[in-house]
Amino acid sequence: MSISFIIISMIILLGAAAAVSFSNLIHCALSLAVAMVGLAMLYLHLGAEFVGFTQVLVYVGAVSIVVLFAILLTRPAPFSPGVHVPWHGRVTGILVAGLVAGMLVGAVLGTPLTSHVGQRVITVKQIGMELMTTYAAPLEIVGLLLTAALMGAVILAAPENGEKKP
Amino acid sequence: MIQPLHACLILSSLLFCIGLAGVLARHNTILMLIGVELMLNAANVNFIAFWRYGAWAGQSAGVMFAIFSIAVAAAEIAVGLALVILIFRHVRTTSIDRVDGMKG
Amino acid sequence: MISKTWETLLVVKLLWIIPAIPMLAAGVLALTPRGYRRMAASLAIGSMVLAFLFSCLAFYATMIPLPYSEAWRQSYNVPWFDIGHETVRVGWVLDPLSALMLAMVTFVGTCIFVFSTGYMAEDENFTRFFGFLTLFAGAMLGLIISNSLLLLFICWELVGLASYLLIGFWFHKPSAAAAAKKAFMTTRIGDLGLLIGMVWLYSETGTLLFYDGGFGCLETKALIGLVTPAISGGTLAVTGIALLIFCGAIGKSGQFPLHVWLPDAMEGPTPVSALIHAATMVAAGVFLVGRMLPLMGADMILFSGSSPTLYIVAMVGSFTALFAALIAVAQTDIKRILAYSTVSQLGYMMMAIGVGGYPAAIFHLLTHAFFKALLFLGSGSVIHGCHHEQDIRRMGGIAGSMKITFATYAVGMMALSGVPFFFSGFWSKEAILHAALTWTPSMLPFIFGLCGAFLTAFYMTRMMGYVFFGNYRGDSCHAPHESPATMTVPLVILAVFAVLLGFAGTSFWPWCQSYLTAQRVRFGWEEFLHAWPLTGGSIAMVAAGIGLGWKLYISRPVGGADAPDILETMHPKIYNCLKNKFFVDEFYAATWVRWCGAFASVSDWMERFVWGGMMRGAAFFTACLALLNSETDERVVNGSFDGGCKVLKASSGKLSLFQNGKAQRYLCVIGAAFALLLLALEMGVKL
Amino acid sequence: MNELFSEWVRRAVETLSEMLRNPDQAPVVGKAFIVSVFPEFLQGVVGAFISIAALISVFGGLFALLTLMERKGLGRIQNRPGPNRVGPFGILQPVADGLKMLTKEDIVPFRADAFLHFIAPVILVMMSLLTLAVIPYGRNMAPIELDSALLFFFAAGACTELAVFLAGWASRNKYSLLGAMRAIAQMISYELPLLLASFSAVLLVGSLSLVSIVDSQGGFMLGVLPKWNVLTPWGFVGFIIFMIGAFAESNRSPFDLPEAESELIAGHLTEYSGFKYALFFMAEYIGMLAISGLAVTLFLGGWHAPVPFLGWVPSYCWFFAKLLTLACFFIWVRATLPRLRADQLMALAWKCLIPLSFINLGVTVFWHYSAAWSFAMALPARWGIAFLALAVPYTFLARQLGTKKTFARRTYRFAE
Repeated sequence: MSISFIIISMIILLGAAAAVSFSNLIHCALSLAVAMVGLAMLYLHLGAEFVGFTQVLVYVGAVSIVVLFAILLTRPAPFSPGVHVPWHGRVTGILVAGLVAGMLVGAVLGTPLTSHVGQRVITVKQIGMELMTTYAAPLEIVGLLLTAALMGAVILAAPENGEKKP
Repeated sequence: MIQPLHACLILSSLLFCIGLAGVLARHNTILMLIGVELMLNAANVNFIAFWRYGAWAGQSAGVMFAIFSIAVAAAEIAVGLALVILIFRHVRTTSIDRVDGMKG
Repeated sequence: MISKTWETLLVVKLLWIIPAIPMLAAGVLALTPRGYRRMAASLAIGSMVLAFLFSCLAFYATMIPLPYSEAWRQSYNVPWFDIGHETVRVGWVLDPLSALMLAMVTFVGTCIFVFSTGYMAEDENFTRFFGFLTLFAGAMLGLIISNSLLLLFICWELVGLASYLLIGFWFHKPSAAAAAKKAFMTTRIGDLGLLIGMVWLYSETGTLLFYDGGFGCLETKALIGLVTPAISGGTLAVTGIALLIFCGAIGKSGQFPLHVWLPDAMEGPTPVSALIHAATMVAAGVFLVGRMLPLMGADMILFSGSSPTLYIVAMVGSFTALFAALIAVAQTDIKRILAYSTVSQLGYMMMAIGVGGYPAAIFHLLTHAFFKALLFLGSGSVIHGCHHEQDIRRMGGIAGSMKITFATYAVGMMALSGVPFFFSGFWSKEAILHAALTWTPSMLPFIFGLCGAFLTAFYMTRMMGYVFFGNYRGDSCHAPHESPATMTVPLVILAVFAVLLGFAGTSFWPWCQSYLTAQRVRFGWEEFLHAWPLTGGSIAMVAAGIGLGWKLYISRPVGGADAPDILETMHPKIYNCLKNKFFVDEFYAATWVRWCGAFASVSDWMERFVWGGMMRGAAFFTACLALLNSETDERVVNGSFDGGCKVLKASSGKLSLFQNGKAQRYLCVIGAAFALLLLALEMGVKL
Repeated sequence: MNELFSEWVRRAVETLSEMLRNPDQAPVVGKAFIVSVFPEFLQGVVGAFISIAALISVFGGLFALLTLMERKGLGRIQNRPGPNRVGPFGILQPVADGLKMLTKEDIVPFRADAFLHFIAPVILVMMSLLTLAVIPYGRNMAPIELDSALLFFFAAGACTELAVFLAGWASRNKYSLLGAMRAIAQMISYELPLLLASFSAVLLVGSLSLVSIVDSQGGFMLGVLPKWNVLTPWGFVGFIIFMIGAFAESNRSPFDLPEAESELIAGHLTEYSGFKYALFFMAEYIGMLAISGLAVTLFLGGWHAPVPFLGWVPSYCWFFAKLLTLACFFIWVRATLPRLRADQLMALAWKCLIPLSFINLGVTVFWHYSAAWSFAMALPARWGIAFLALAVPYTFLARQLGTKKTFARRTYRFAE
């Protein structure tokens, strides 16, 4: 475990924690972007260059932008009464999450695993070959899924006929 | 000294639980989706970690899974946010508490 | 010679193109926006013309080896998919039957398509209409060429689907929607028989291919195999299969007792009626029986020369022929008369197949296709000209204002009635009657057929009298007008063929019949002269029919729109019975539908009282026990138990909070459960 | 000590003479020498810093030069002298501009999100500079040689969208937000044709590495014609699509809707002043230069010389010459074309460029497979087929773009 790993982990965890705890939704989305950049750095650190850049391209370039758009589109009307959030729900949620975290970490630490040392690299060419041979079917399915999701999202979010724009 | 694989797994566990906490404790649907994204990414970290440190040399399954997982996550967030917008149009709020039509 | 055989083979291999063209057009049209009307029409017609050209090529290819070669029937099979160790194969076959049908369907189809562009010009769903039409035509073409009962069945169902869509094309009319449903359901009853027959056939022979180089289910080997266990084991598999398949034909071709959907199908646009009744759907039933003829007649071996299957076919056909002709006499809707006439003519064809006149049946199918398409399109033109009026009592005297329609309609009417020598209907009907006369088991078909011929001539004359003669009885503000050229040109073409086609199968030069049975055609007057007494008799019947009709409806013009029919004044009871179609619909309503309803109410009653009563009894019993229990509790266990109950109630109230419709709470529980599970696992591992 | 020093001097002199003998590799040799001075564990960091310093100084200079060129060029095209007061012919104008920017008051609007307001231009400049890191500027002169360099370029480019959003949102100004939204919509839309156009080059080379893409364009056809991608049918079309995408991506005219002064004041830049504004300005120009650099790399042969007999000119000179030519092209277009309407902008991307770039990908595949053709008229046949495959869809796509859409007459209401 190197210093760079610790720094990257800190970025990821702090970003993620910020993403779920800020009260301002825009700040949450931006923190999510920070966490995603951290994750991309982690992937680079682990040698998965392609995944790292894809992570940035997809999450920072697309997902967080979409989230930001959604936040702006669903801003409650000014002067609307804020939703009263019961504190015990929040505490229960955090407690449960903490419990799961404890169990998971315990499980990880309790499992003997040997780490493969030494460099492992995967080139873009390898990935391309794999995608076109072994993983051709999943690739097609993912393509189909993305198309379907695109159309579904457009149909869902498009204002219905005659409806006033929100 | 902790093993690098263990470190990665712990990181992903913590990330997963932060996401889970977000989903459980926050009442905004968009924030819940953000939490779900974090949980998905925790899974991705595991894929990459096992690819990098696992004992199965010469296999690219981890990376491939991560790539597919990213694609699926993108689809998921698009549809999820479209649903959020749709719900917002109906109930004029993004709070999950108002969306309880499945009450028993 | 070798090269010519090779040519034929290539044509066979590429035969699938013919149905594929309209199917492709249908696919494109399904995606075409509403506005592209011109493109839709030209695409549909273009695809049909193309299919017609290819069909002509196929037709030519079947002529080459005739009549002395072995190659008169070519089939080409391809494996489709595997189930277990079985390979399901489909294929297509080119023989005189399919070639003739292909040419007929594509040609008549083209005429109808052209006519539709005029008839449907104002409809807003023009493109959709042509999409359905091409689908219909494509499915029918596929049905014709298929060399596998499975493929045939698929196309059969596609035809059914397309007819459903087309009959219900004006679905906003409740009657059209109901008619579509009725057609679909009624034919489905027959199709069920076909499906069962198909499965049975497969289990008996292990193949659904018709012709497969000696191994198909219609070839000698399979047929002998089918018949042999029947001889030894006494099973009647072959008769059963044949009759089940005939069920499908009954449904599709509107034979008694499943004829009820056909007249109702007149709710669709008129070109659809023409397509259904002339070229495609109803012909499919006759075609199926014709195609399966070897199987139909296979039980002949068992019954020393007379096949019970064919006997039933003949009887059903002849009865339908007479029955429908009788009903047609008393109808007042122009399209319904034609519909019953179609049912009657299909009965003739079935009868012909049954009595062993298979070539005559197919010849009649062809001629009928032309003149019935002509009549339907003519009636469409009349309806169009009379501003969508279908009641013949509100027409009349439009011969002057719609000259082309009148002339072509008269040709069609004479062809249908069987006016001698110059009209195709005469020759085909003559051939059928001749076959019926020579049939030994029974004279009933012949007698029925002769009566049918008389009635046909009569009701057609009646219709002509009502529609074209006398005075115009419709709305006087809107004078009838002639239809545009897109509608009249197909009429003229069809009329020409309705006349000419007869000469392809006269008794002195029976080219069509010889072609179908792959024999050399002989020219000679012997046959004609030999059958002269029969010919004379049938001509007399036709003359009598036309004469009676003329006397009743033309020489003395019909009074007014609401005046009772002359037959009605003469024999009100019989007329009424005919007018109500022998009460078949009512009979079905009173029997089948009522029984189904009764069964439903019985089930309902059982549900309510028997099962419900049991449940209530059990509940009551439980309640009694509970009362007893509570009494015991009250007396025996005191307040301490009540306290316990209260705690339970409160806790259950708490528990019910979990089911609060809030996703997060559910997720919380899931998360906690997951954590506990992990904990348990870890403990388990450590233990 | 003395020995060490003399050794150092000797090597410095050697390096210098090597640099003079082979000016093509002079920067590489120089960098290697400087790095070798430092102890082992620092060498990586030092190398990186040298590259960064070189990039920032070169592109900073280019930025200054470009602002001057733009103002002078626009001036000449509009028939006026342009800046001509500071220094001879106004060449010191950028310095004056910089001083002005630095000394201006830095205004943060009341209720603005101060941190995000501050961080937005920083991220923007950072990401723009990051994209420069993977471009090969000369033979052996890519600052980082990545296996997936192109992906890196676009990933870093994608982050600029976020920065633009930040700038718009943090200003608490509706014009800023609207401008930012417009900018993002535009950038996302045009990222697709940009990516697809560059993928045609990637497809043929079979690598995402920019270095190998440049290497594949070395050499000459028939002895004179350089093997640049732009001189193939797919490359030509791809280059045009790429350039259109590049104009939109850098928010330059005719796609400068997000900063349309007449509608949105200055878009997401409205609430920025002083040094932050200068940063935005710099990011825009560097982004423009970076994407031009990518265009040069992908389509114009990178640092390869256009004609064989000029091969002796150092490779980076060629690169920068091409880069400046493209930059001048940017300026020329800005002075020439009017701004698009928002719906035209979207229609152009989604209805014309994206389908066309897909077709272009198909043509690239055809080009790849038809390379094996060996009959006599193979080359003209390939050209003909590719030309038809591109020209026919183009005419249709372009025709349906020419909208017959009529808009209701706009009525302007003035305050009464």
